[in-house]
Amino acid sequence: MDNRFSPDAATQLGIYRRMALIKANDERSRKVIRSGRLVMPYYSPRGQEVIPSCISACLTDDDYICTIYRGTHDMLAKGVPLRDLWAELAGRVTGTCKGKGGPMHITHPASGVMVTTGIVGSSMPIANGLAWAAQLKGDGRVTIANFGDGAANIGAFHESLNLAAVWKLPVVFVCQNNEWGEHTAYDKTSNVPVAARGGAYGMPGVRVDGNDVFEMYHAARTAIERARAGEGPTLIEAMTYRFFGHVFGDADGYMDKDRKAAAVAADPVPRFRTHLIDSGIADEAQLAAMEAEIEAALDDAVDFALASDFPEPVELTRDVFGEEVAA
Amino acid sequence: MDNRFSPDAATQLGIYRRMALIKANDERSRKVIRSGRLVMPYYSPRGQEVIPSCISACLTDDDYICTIYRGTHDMLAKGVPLRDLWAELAGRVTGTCKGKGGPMHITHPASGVMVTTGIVGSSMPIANGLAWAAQLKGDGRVTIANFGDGAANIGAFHESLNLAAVWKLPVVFVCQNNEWGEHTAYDKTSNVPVAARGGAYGMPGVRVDGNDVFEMYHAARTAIERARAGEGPTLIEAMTYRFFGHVFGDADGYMDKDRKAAAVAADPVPRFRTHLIDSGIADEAQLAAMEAEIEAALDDAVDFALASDFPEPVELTRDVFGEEVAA
Amino acid sequence: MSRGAALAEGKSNILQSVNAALADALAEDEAVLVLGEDIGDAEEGGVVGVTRGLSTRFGEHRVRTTPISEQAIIGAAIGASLAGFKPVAEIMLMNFTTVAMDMIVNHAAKLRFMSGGQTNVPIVIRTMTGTGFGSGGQHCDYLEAWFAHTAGIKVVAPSSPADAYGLMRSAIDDPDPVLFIENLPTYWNQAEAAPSGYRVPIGRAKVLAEGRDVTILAYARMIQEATPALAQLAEAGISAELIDLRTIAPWDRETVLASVAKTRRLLIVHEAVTPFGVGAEIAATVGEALFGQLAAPVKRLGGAFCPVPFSKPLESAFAPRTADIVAAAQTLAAHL
Amino acid sequence: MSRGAALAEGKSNILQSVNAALADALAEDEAVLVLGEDIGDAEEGGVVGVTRGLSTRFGEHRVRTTPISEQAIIGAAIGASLAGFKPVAEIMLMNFTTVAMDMIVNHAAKLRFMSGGQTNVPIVIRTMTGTGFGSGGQHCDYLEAWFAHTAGIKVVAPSSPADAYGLMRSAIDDPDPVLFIENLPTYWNQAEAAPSGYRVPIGRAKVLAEGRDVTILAYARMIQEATPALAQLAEAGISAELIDLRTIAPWDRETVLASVAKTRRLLIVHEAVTPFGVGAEIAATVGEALFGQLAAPVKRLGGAFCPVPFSKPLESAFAPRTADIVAAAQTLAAHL
Ligand SMILES: Cc1ncc(C[n+]2csc(CCOP(=O)(O)OP(=O)(O)O)c2C)c(N)n1
Ligand SMILES: Cc1ncc(C[n+]2csc(CCOP(=O)(O)OP(=O)(O)O)c2C)c(N)n1
Ligand SMILES: [Mg+2]
Ligand SMILES: [Mg+2]
Repeated sequence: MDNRFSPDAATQLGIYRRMALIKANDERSRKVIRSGRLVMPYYSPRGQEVIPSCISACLTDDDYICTIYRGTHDMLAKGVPLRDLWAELAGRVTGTCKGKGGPMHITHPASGVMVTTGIVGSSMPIANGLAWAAQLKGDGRVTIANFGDGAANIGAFHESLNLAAVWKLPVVFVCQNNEWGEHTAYDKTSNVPVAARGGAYGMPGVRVDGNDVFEMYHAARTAIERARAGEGPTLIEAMTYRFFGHVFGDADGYMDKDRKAAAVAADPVPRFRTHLIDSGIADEAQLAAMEAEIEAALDDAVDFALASDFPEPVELTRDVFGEEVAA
Repeated sequence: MDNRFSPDAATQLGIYRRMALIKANDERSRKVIRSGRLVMPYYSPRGQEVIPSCISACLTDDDYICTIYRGTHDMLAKGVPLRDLWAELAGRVTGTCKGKGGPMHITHPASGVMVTTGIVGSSMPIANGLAWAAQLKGDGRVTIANFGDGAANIGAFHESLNLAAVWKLPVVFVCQNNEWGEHTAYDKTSNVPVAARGGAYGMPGVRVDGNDVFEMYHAARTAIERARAGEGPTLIEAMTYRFFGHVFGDADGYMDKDRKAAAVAADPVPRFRTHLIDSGIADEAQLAAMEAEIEAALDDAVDFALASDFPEPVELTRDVFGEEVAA
Repeated sequence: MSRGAALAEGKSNILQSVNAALADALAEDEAVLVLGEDIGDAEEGGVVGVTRGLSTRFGEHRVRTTPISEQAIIGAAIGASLAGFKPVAEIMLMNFTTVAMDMIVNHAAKLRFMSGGQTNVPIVIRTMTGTGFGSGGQHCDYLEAWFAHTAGIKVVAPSSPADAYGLMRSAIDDPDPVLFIENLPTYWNQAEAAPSGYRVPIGRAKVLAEGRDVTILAYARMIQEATPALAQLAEAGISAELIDLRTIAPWDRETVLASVAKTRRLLIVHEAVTPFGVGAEIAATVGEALFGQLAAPVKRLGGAFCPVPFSKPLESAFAPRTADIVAAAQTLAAHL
Repeated sequence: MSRGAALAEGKSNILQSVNAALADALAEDEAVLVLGEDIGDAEEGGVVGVTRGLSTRFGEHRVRTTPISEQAIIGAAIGASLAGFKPVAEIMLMNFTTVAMDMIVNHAAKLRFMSGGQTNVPIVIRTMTGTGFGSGGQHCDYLEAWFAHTAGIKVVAPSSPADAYGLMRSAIDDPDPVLFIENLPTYWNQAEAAPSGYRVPIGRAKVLAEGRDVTILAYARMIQEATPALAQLAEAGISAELIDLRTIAPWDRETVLASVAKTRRLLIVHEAVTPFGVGAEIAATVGEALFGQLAAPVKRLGGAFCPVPFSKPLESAFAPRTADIVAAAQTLAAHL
């Protein structure tokens, strides 16, 4: 515990800002969908706020992330602007991807969000390539590959971790273990912790409480500094819990009620908020102002998105190739 | 070392018979190809004789194996008849597969050889299915999945070992680590021993000297009895060495000369032969007779194969589906 | 209408029909198995409930939830089938066949031939797909042409509850691998239910409506788009014949050629992108078989040649709609 | 003839031409990378030596041998391309694309579109295939139709050393993923070499021989089978035009339609199995575009509809041969 990285006050505030934004964005998303103003498949990251908030606190804007359909938390933490994000969720031409990608396929290179995939496991092979590029250029960039616990059982995980270890790539594999893969419990699909698999590649594998800011920050920073120093990849298994069903509308009857209630009771966002106040890093008014600012930004983003135009049908023939090609 | 399984004299003779057959078959194969009497892609298993010879000594005829293009040793050890095998290598209608499969795709259910694949890693997922069938039927059959060290880095390996562990399937994963995957050295493609990966699935992973009959027999029997008892899968990494290039005709210039010379000098076949004589299990005359019998059987098999007919062109339309279907 | 009420009236939807076919097959034949992600009742019987009730009724060993490991899923199905079982494996969405193509194409489809007929692979691969739910570029592709281009595997795509039941039973009976494609957005459409034990032969198309002037050949959800076109065309004085292909490989040349020989005009409609799609094979075959007998060139309508877009107006414009079908059929009919 | 002597005479083979194209591209542009199994010089520069010399000359970081992990190979290429590199990834044999289909189809081909044009994937995927060396059911398939059916990826298949060089250079230049298919059995055929820096535009077919009576459209090894057919047909009084398609997607409608408009007869030849193959798309397009103008139905010759058999006589009978091409062209020419 001696060489433990600990976030200073400003960093803690930055982490909380991200967490509050993710939580508010999630609540807003569910509200807007319920209102019928916007239709989209929505995979809530509620309960997983700490993980990307700590990771992004250790990254620069130039660093890359690859994430998955359950990825708005990763995107927001990395800095994807709310207006661009919401316009994409709404399928508008002002969205990050002109509305063509949608919630499962957000790309925003300006903030380092390079790929969002809907295919389980596929963030990892591509993350390696971004990391290889950084290694070749020697530009010190680090790439984060986000994925779920279920993804740790698919072939792409294995091939990617092995290649990264052998090539000593500056990449961090972040398994957000929320105990569920769709309707299936993690322990029904694997006999071991995901972190235990690091050893199968000669790579550090660490399991941390992904809902604890201090544990998570230390693990993230250790892995990111290791990657940046050219010492190779790390596998982090960040333990967390999915507060809702797999996708919006999923009745989640398969999730144990008590376990879920306990997780929700231990909600990391108010918990960290209390810590900030208790430790004197921020006062109630300051945090309330921050949260109000977030709500205002969300109001603005949703309004912007819904007031934006849909893409024209001609977009079907654009961006298929660099030039337009006859079908 | 207390509960070590040790082959008795008869078993040792059975193992040697298999080894001698594999070695003689390999020498015959290269000779026949060189003579121009038979054209086929040939992946020599020379140097890897001990592994399947010990494994098959622990199996019944009912047990299943899945193997790969480099698999004649596995097939012969399991009991594929020489005539059927050679006729298949020669593409004749009398072959195991009427000549349609060829050296990379031998199937011979009567001796339990269920699948031979040319795709790296693909023996494993199918072996699981055979093992699942045995588990469902409760018939006590064990399935062996053979593969190479290079195959331990492909996705199918990961998915298969995990599924087998979670389902506690009666399967044994046998990685024949001959230090090479085509022209690439194993240690250039992985940072860890293959056996170390067992732990990533909660499965025993053992590395043994696959060229030592006693080590190999113990490991094989332990794993097979464990599987048969319903205790689940084992990963065996059997260390061996490929005496030739990847495929017949490959100049093998990339293989370290000294390492190869040392491996050939430690040839497990004459070594075990000497042991049999030294330990009084067999005498020279007895082994010479066995070897002569093998040579005679090979003469017969090659003659039978080359005297057999090729399949008729109509075979292109047969066995595509159960019934003939218009293209 | 509640499920009970619907069944009482002899109605069912595709989801229920697939479920009933699996249940009946599991009940009749101990060799039948079901496996896939989330399919057990602990997992609510599949992400949309197609397999609901099966693991409770037939046990978790015969109806088995898997890790997210599509190669392992298909491999397990293949292996079990080599040992006498008849597994029905689910690959949740058709785009996820991309992580199991080796098992499907190099192994399931080829083992009978490569073994010289010694082993066969009587498996069914169930998969869902289809645009309409806004799930974007990686969740809705129709990839049936890939498999139809592969010797050794059959491909079916029912559009009605009765066909879904009857084709699933035939697929399970079949001694070879069958890819069974379910359209997600039309799972809940109600229609007449199949009687228990009903079989729809693989390889047989169905004439849904007879007509004189133009043949419309479609399958899967495109049947829903094509059906309303018939009345609109009739109003314009065009008598259209509608055929549901149902089996894509091997497809029913006889029925299709007989129809086009009569109408002399063919419109093929599918949701997959047009170039190198199923329509190409049918157009090429019809063009050759009925050379000189057609009144108009064979016309193909398929998905736009792009990944499936997310944005609603784009997604709606991606696949052929009733209006496109009407317009294309009218153009064909204008050739005298 | 030694390699040196051949080059001095301006000759090369396809293997050498691909090697030269890679070397020239690596030398000219630091962004070009090469990766794949066995490709480094420690591994003898590839299983047949296509990449020989490159890692020694350009370093093991730019020319990098990988583990046997095709998903990781294509993923690494995609990721590096998103960060500005132009990787050329080898998937040793085309059948092994089956273990990387997700990366190729769901990602490489779609990222430009799904990102709304923000990112593109300028990678080349090199792969070898082809019957003739007795390697059986899992090593020789021509699967180009799958990729041609996928929006966002281009597909090329050169048949000559100069085209191999020129198409490889264009593929590397191209801002989108290009699947580059090399025919293994004809690697060593010698012909005129391309000048350094030569480009063959993607999407342009090549008329190899002009003729009046029938158009023969082929690519890859089938050009070797078709070429001798020309003289045999000429002897029978038939003037055949031979076109090398070269690019399969997007294919050159203009050149093909112009030729068939002239000859009024089209024979398409490929090694892939016929049903749902590339020939179907071309036949369908030609049938539509030249409706009523053809003297004969478009004829397709492809591989037998079965896995590739091992046994030599079966393997020889699998893919179209010169005699089949001559016979089919004669049948077409008999239609007046
Ligand atoms: C290859 C593949 N198989 C199946 C799916 C369907 N699917 C989508 S999400 C999911 C569960 C993934 O669980 P996990 O990796 O734990 O991520 P989480 O959703 O919990 O964040 C599954 C099976 C898919 N998208 N891709
Ligand atoms: C998926 C796949 N990728 C690549 C190949 C080409 N290939 C054939 S054998 C081989 C090396 C395999 O090495 P290993 O697994 O160690 O087996 P060995 O040949 O040494 O017995 C490779 C790369 C293949 N057959 N399948
Ligand atoms: Mg999860
Ligand atoms: Mg090896």
